[in-house]
Amino acid sequence: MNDLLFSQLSTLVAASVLLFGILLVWRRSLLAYIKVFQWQSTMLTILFAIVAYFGNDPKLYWIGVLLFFLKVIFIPRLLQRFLVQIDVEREVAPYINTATSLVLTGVMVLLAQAMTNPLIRLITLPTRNGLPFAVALIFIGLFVIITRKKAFTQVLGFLVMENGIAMLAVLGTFGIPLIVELGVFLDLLMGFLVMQVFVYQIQGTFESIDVSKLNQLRY
Amino acid sequence: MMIVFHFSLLLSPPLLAALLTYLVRDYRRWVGWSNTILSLISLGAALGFVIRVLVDRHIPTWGLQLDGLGLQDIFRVDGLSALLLICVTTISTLTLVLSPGLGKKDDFSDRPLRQYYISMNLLIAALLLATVANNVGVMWVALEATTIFSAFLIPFKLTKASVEASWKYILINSVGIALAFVGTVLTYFDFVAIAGEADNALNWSVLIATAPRLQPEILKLAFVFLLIGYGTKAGIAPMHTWKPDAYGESPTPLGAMMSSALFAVAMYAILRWKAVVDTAIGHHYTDTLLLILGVFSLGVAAFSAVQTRHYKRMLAYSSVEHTGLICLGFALGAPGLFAALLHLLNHTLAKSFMFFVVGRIEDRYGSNAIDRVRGLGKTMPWTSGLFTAGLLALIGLPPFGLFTSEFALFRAGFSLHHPWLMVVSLTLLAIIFVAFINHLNHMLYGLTPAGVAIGETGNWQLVPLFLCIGSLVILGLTLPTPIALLLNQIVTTIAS
Amino acid sequence: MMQTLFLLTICAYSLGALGAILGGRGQLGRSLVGALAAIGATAGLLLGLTVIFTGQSFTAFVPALLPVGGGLALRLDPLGAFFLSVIGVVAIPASLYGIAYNEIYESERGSLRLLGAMFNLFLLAMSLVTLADNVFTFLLMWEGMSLTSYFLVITESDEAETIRAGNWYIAVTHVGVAFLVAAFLMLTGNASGAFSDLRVHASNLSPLARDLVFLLTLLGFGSKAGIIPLHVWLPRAHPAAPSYVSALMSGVMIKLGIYGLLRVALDFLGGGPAWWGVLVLVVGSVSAVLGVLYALMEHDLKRLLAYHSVENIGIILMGIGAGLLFHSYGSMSLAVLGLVGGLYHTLNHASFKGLLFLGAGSVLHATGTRNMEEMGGLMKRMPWTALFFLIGAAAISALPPLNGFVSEWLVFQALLKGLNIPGIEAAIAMPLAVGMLALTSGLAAACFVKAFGITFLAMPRSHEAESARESPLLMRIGMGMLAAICVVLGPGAIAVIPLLSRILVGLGGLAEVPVSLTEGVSLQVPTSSSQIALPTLALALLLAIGSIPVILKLLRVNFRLRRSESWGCGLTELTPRMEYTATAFAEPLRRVFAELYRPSKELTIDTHPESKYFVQSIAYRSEITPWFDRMLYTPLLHLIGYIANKIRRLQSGLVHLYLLYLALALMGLIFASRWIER
Amino acid sequence: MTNMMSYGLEIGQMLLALALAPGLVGLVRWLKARLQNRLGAPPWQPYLELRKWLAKDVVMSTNASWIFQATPYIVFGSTVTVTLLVPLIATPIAFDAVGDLLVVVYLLLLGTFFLALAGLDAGTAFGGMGASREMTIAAIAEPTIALSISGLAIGSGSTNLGQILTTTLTDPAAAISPSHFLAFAALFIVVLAETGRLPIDNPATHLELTMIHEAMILEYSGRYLALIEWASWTKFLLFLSLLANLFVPWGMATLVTLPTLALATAAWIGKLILLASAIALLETRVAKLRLFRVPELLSLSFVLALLAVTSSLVLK
Amino acid sequence: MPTLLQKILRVGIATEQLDLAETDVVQVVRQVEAKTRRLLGRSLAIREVDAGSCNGCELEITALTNPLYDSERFGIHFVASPRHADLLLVTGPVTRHMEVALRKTYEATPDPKLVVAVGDCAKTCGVFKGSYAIAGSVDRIVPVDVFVAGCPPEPTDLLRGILTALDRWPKS
Repeated sequence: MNDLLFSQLSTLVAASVLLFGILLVWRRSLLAYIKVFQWQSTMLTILFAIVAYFGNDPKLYWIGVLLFFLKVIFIPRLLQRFLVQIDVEREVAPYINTATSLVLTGVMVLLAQAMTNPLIRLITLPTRNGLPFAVALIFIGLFVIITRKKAFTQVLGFLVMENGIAMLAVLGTFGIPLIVELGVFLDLLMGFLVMQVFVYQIQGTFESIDVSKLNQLRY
Repeated sequence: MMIVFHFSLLLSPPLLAALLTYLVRDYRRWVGWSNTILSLISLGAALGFVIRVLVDRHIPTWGLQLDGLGLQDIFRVDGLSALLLICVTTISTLTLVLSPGLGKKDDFSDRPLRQYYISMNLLIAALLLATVANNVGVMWVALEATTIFSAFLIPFKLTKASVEASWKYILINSVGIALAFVGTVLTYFDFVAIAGEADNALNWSVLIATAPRLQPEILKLAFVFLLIGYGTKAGIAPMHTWKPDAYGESPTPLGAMMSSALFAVAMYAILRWKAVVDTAIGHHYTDTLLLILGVFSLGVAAFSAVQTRHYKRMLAYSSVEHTGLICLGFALGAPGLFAALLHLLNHTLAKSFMFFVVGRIEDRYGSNAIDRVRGLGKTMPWTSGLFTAGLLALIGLPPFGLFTSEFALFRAGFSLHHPWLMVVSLTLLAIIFVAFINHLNHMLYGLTPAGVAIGETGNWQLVPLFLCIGSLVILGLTLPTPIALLLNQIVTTIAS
Repeated sequence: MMQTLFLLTICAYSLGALGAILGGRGQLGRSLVGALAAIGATAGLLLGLTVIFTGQSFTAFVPALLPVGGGLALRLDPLGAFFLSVIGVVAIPASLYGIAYNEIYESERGSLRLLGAMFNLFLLAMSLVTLADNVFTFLLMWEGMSLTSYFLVITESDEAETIRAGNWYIAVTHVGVAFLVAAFLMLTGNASGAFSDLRVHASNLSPLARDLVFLLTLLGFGSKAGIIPLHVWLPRAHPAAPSYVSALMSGVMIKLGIYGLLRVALDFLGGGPAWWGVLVLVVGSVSAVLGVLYALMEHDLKRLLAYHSVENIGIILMGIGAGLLFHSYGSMSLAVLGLVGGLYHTLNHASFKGLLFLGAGSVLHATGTRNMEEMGGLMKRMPWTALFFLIGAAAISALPPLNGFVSEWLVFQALLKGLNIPGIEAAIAMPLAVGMLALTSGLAAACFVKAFGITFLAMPRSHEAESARESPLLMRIGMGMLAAICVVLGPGAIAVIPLLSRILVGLGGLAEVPVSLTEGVSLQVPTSSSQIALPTLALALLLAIGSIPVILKLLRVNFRLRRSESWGCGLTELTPRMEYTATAFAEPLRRVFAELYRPSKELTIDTHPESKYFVQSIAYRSEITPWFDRMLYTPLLHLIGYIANKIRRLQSGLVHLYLLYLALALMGLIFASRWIER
Repeated sequence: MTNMMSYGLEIGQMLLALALAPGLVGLVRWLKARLQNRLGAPPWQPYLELRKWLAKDVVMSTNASWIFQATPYIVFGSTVTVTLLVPLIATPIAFDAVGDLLVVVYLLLLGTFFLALAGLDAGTAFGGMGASREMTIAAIAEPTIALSISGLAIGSGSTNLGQILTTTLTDPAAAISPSHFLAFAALFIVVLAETGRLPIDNPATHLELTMIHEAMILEYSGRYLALIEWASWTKFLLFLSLLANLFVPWGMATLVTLPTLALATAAWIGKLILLASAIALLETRVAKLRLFRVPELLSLSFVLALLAVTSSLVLK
Repeated sequence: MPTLLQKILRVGIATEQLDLAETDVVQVVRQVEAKTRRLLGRSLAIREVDAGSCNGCELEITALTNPLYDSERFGIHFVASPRHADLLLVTGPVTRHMEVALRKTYEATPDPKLVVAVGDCAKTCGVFKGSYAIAGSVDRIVPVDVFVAGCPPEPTDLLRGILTALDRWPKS
């Protein structure tokens, strides 16, 4: 009974995390991206709490709190400040238009299902049904990085991918060892900051954050 | 207790050096010397580990028995780690010796220089950490950190090109390394599914012990993620695309670090994981994947080398080539592994050497376009000699070490009945060879462009470079017993 | 004794190299470097001769060096000793010659050091190739030889042409090495790589693998030997190198390709099916004929000689091919005949081609040009060089009683005996080979009439030729030594050939009791009554020629002689421009073989702007592009360029694409992993 | 056969060949004159020419070197050596062991080589032209010679002249094989080329542009000219003898007795006269070929020789 | 081939037989023959030099070699190079252009040698006398042994001239 509830809840929340990922593909405004990411991170925090509660793993609460501060409060704030500074609002036309992107997103979800299907049959964890969503989210993050032209959006895509990985970890293993988890967060933070620095530098040197213009180095 | 001291002797000097650089503001020469000396301490500690591994015949391990943190046996130095430690510390010492700051006054201002030293030392620390970490998760964390620190260093001169290169570098590598984390998580997930949750589950020693019971399906998937992830870091084609940009635009010492030490550690990570997967499901699967990527890398490198127009990018393609070769070696059983590790060692030495030489050329000519460098032989006779020697070493000519290791590698390939694969590889190597000789000749001869001074400067820098090429020759003609013992030990533990 | 000689060889060369790096300039430095090389070469020659005469192998093993490849293993058996001796034969004169020749490099800084060092190292590497006794040692020395010779080729690096030549050379060489690595490693398999193990392992290989090894070997060593179409580097590299280096490269280095082929095909693989022999024969025939045909069209003296190396390698291979063919049919004594013919031609070609290159170098030294059309009249200005060159030219044209004739005779005899081999392939291949060999020697004679006649005879065609002076003594000594060898090896064949048949003993199961090709003063073909007695013939010829003036004197014939201008049909003045040029000399043959040469023609006539009937100038250009350049190398380079262009688009500069590759690789491998069994 | 006798025979046949050579050429000239409805010079005219040349001075070009002076001796000496090697009236001879058919061919090539050099030595265009043409034709005639030799060698298993003759003598049936005829035809064409007869070269021409052999020796005079011409006449005799003896050896002495030798000499001279007549007739009939048609003729001879060899291989 | 042979047989020997009629010509010819035999071993090589003639003389000289006269039967023949010649047959007034050529031809001929100047022009320059293009008669250029008069001289005259020249052949 408990396991069933656990399973249902975790799958539901995982699905909502994925949903926000898909929303990211749909939206065009940069500000909306930040909002979407914020909501997604919130859902992820909830997922952590659910797993911590049902899985009897108090360590995950702490991680959840850390996650909340980092991804729901700190990073979005930094991103918003950046948007104010550089005064850009919209993503330029991506390499693949929104409609096709959404279709491809669907395909990726199916792909993730197909890929994780054999794995799910191997294990008995109650959270296993959420695994495809995690993998799909990773793919979507990758997809966003590949198809969006603004450095800013790529950073967001990367963050979404990170969310996917975190979701994979929490669903598949109820959290990896703490020391690793802490290291991952540190790296994430550092990585994000470095990327942010570079986005500023790109803005500074190229007077635009359109990465498709960074194509001088070839061959 | 001794072990802790030893580990801290290894890991703390770069951190200390970074701290010192941060604190000491004006006296740059002092910074240079202190960094060099501290890096020598690391080097000494690394040698100490080699002695421990070889002479004492045990595997130094250290960790904290604290619940929930996963710190059990977190540091572990077996033969493979010892080998990598030697690579990393040697190259880092060389890098710090040849970094700007030592020697003549140059035109770098203090602020970027300080930033440079801090990042460089942190990069070295991360590399050392990745090497000694028993926990594959920590290893991942350290490797991710290397991306971050090195990304700081690429736009040292803040040109458009360097910003572009660093963006590509950090984005591609972050994505790649994230995928490697997916692989790590998948394995852990496998482990947890089989053996239940454990704090030390991500310790390599534990993983490899548990490996026979792990589920092949998941491991197969995990290894793909790991291979792509760490392969991005190592620059296996087609994930190599950041290499030419990053190598081409980064300051010379960083190029040396990235192309040798960083690359070596990335390959080390792949090898660690390969060992785990092989123990679980046999080596055929990983071998096949590595062979595919290896030959693909060789092909991409070969044809890219033909058309390249910048000599630093040329070195990047050379790295892709050697990545491919080492991948092949990893996939060719015990003799292949031996050859690949020897090749890794040789390549580390040769490639970093090459970057320093190229740095001298770039300083003089002010461009890294092959077309702009003419008459090198007359302009800088010694440097051009070293450049020629280094390039010949890189394309696998005797009497340099790479000839030996490539030979051993191909021998392994032929003895394992992969003749066609080997023939294809040999053909691709021949193309690379011809392309490089062409570029080399283009640079060596002709008339020095106007405005380029003639004659050598900074001659003291030649001394370490000659030492470098000298060791390559020694490695070509003989194999010092410690290295032979170390390699044999690694081969017996990893490819048993 | 052998130990001492060996150490002396190594030490002399090493000291020579070291000395060249440290000093090596000035009269004394050059002499020292050259003398050390000569000492090394002499010691090597003596070592080789000792092994040949005693039949005892010399071995040395240093496990500490090259441990990865199984240690530095050296063993000099008679076959290797023969080639070591060949090295000595050319290297001694070349070193002495080089001392004087190198003076022209004094003015350029630095290159003389490199030249001296690389020269000594080149000789060392070549010597060690013949000594190598395991795969790794062999390949190491082989590569060392190629690399050092590459540096020697680009000695005159201030010329773009030289660099291009160097590129061609090292490229082809390296591709050859790739073939060799493949061949040797297939042979090695799981064995240790020691040559003794290879012999054992080779017998366990499947027939297909053996064939493959053989083909790879032929390609690999053939590229060094200069078989067509892998010869492209020869006519480019030889002219570019200093002349005495060309002498060594052409006289000796390419022969090591023959050594390798014999070593692998005969020694390791122990011979093979008949088609191996036929293939070698065909390759040899084609190389011989095409080599000489392209030589005929050359007016660059050294390039002409280089093409002749292709030709002579062809002749050597014809002998060896016939030998392999007989070997496959089990007629061992005839196999010895063919192989000895090839080997003897190897020695002979080393001596006369060495001589000719030294002669060409002497001419180059005196006139500063390699273009024959700017020479002429050197006979009177450089009498010694002319005499030596003439001897070389006569020897390479296979004129009796010089050495070239003897070996060609042997090869002919082998081919003629090959006519008795049953089977339609032999019935077609053998007569053609006979015809091609004959055509080759005829054309070679024509070519050397051109080379000698245009270069040395008649009037000087340029100011440089007019003011040419005889070369320094050391250069003449170098040439004189080789000329003497060319003369001696003719009648002296009866002494050398038994040794040659002895060095083949034990290779590929050739008879334990060596087949004797000589009987008294005559060379005797086994299982046939064909024979020649060169000493008698030489004596008869000498007597016949020498007695004529005596007899004429006895007959009190008119011996008055008056010198007058050449008869030019009453021309006011016979100028050098009226002389027959090299181009004109070769024109009939160019027309005869026009189908092969396919010369491009370009005729431009400038007329006066006022009237088209006033011709102001007529320019005629005709060029010959060898077909292998056109058919093989140009397309190959284009293909590589095409692929490279495609591949380079990968690096488009767009980070999105880069990430897409990453994603695709991930997807690809995930799907591939499904299909990979464990 | 004792040594003394055999060496005597050698010297004898050498002298005989040298003595008869001018006469043979005179005979051809005489026959040709008769066929042109002329009276012509008597067959012994060449002897008279020789005597005159030997009495005259030599004029030598100032451009020429010692090659020019040495060449007549080398050409003559090598031809003399060849006369020792070719069995003319008896077989086997002592020099069978010294040289075979290949030696004969290459010794003659030695002469040609130096003659061509001498042609270039004076620096005139004619000499160069002659040298160029001579070497061209010599080179492309070479394969046919070699193949004809092979054809002969297949039967006897040897290139040794004595051996070939003995084989044919003991097995006459072999001589009537198609390959024998083909080889004969091939060699006949080559002989025309090598000895400078029509249709390849015109020995009587005065027109420099059509010359081959003559163009090379335009510079020679006096005794040098005598030696060169004598050598080339001897070469002509030798080639005819080879044709005669190799394909129709009957009549040759196999024992050295006076009657057999006398008979053999008679037979030999008879065969030579027959061949000379054939050549005279041919030279009357045909016109000289354009120089660049010559290779075509020679390739025809090559094909004939090739067919000879392959057919003998296939039929064997 | 058969037709050719038939024709040869039908024509027979076209050369004038010397013993048919003891004419003046025949006597001369016999003398020539005897003299050449004595002096030159019956072999006389002639090099013809056209030093600017109107080619009338050449026509007659050519006639010497035709089947009718067939000078070859006496051992007289024409050669391609002065190096091979014993006698130079010079025709025409020596033009300026041929002056050097003639002198060189003479130089090129080995000793002993003879020069026979053929035709009136060779002696007097004939109608070309005084022309700006003329260098002078043959004897102004090279030593002449015999002049043969006539415009053009008949073959018999030529033979006679040669005969006279042979009288001057140096005794060895």
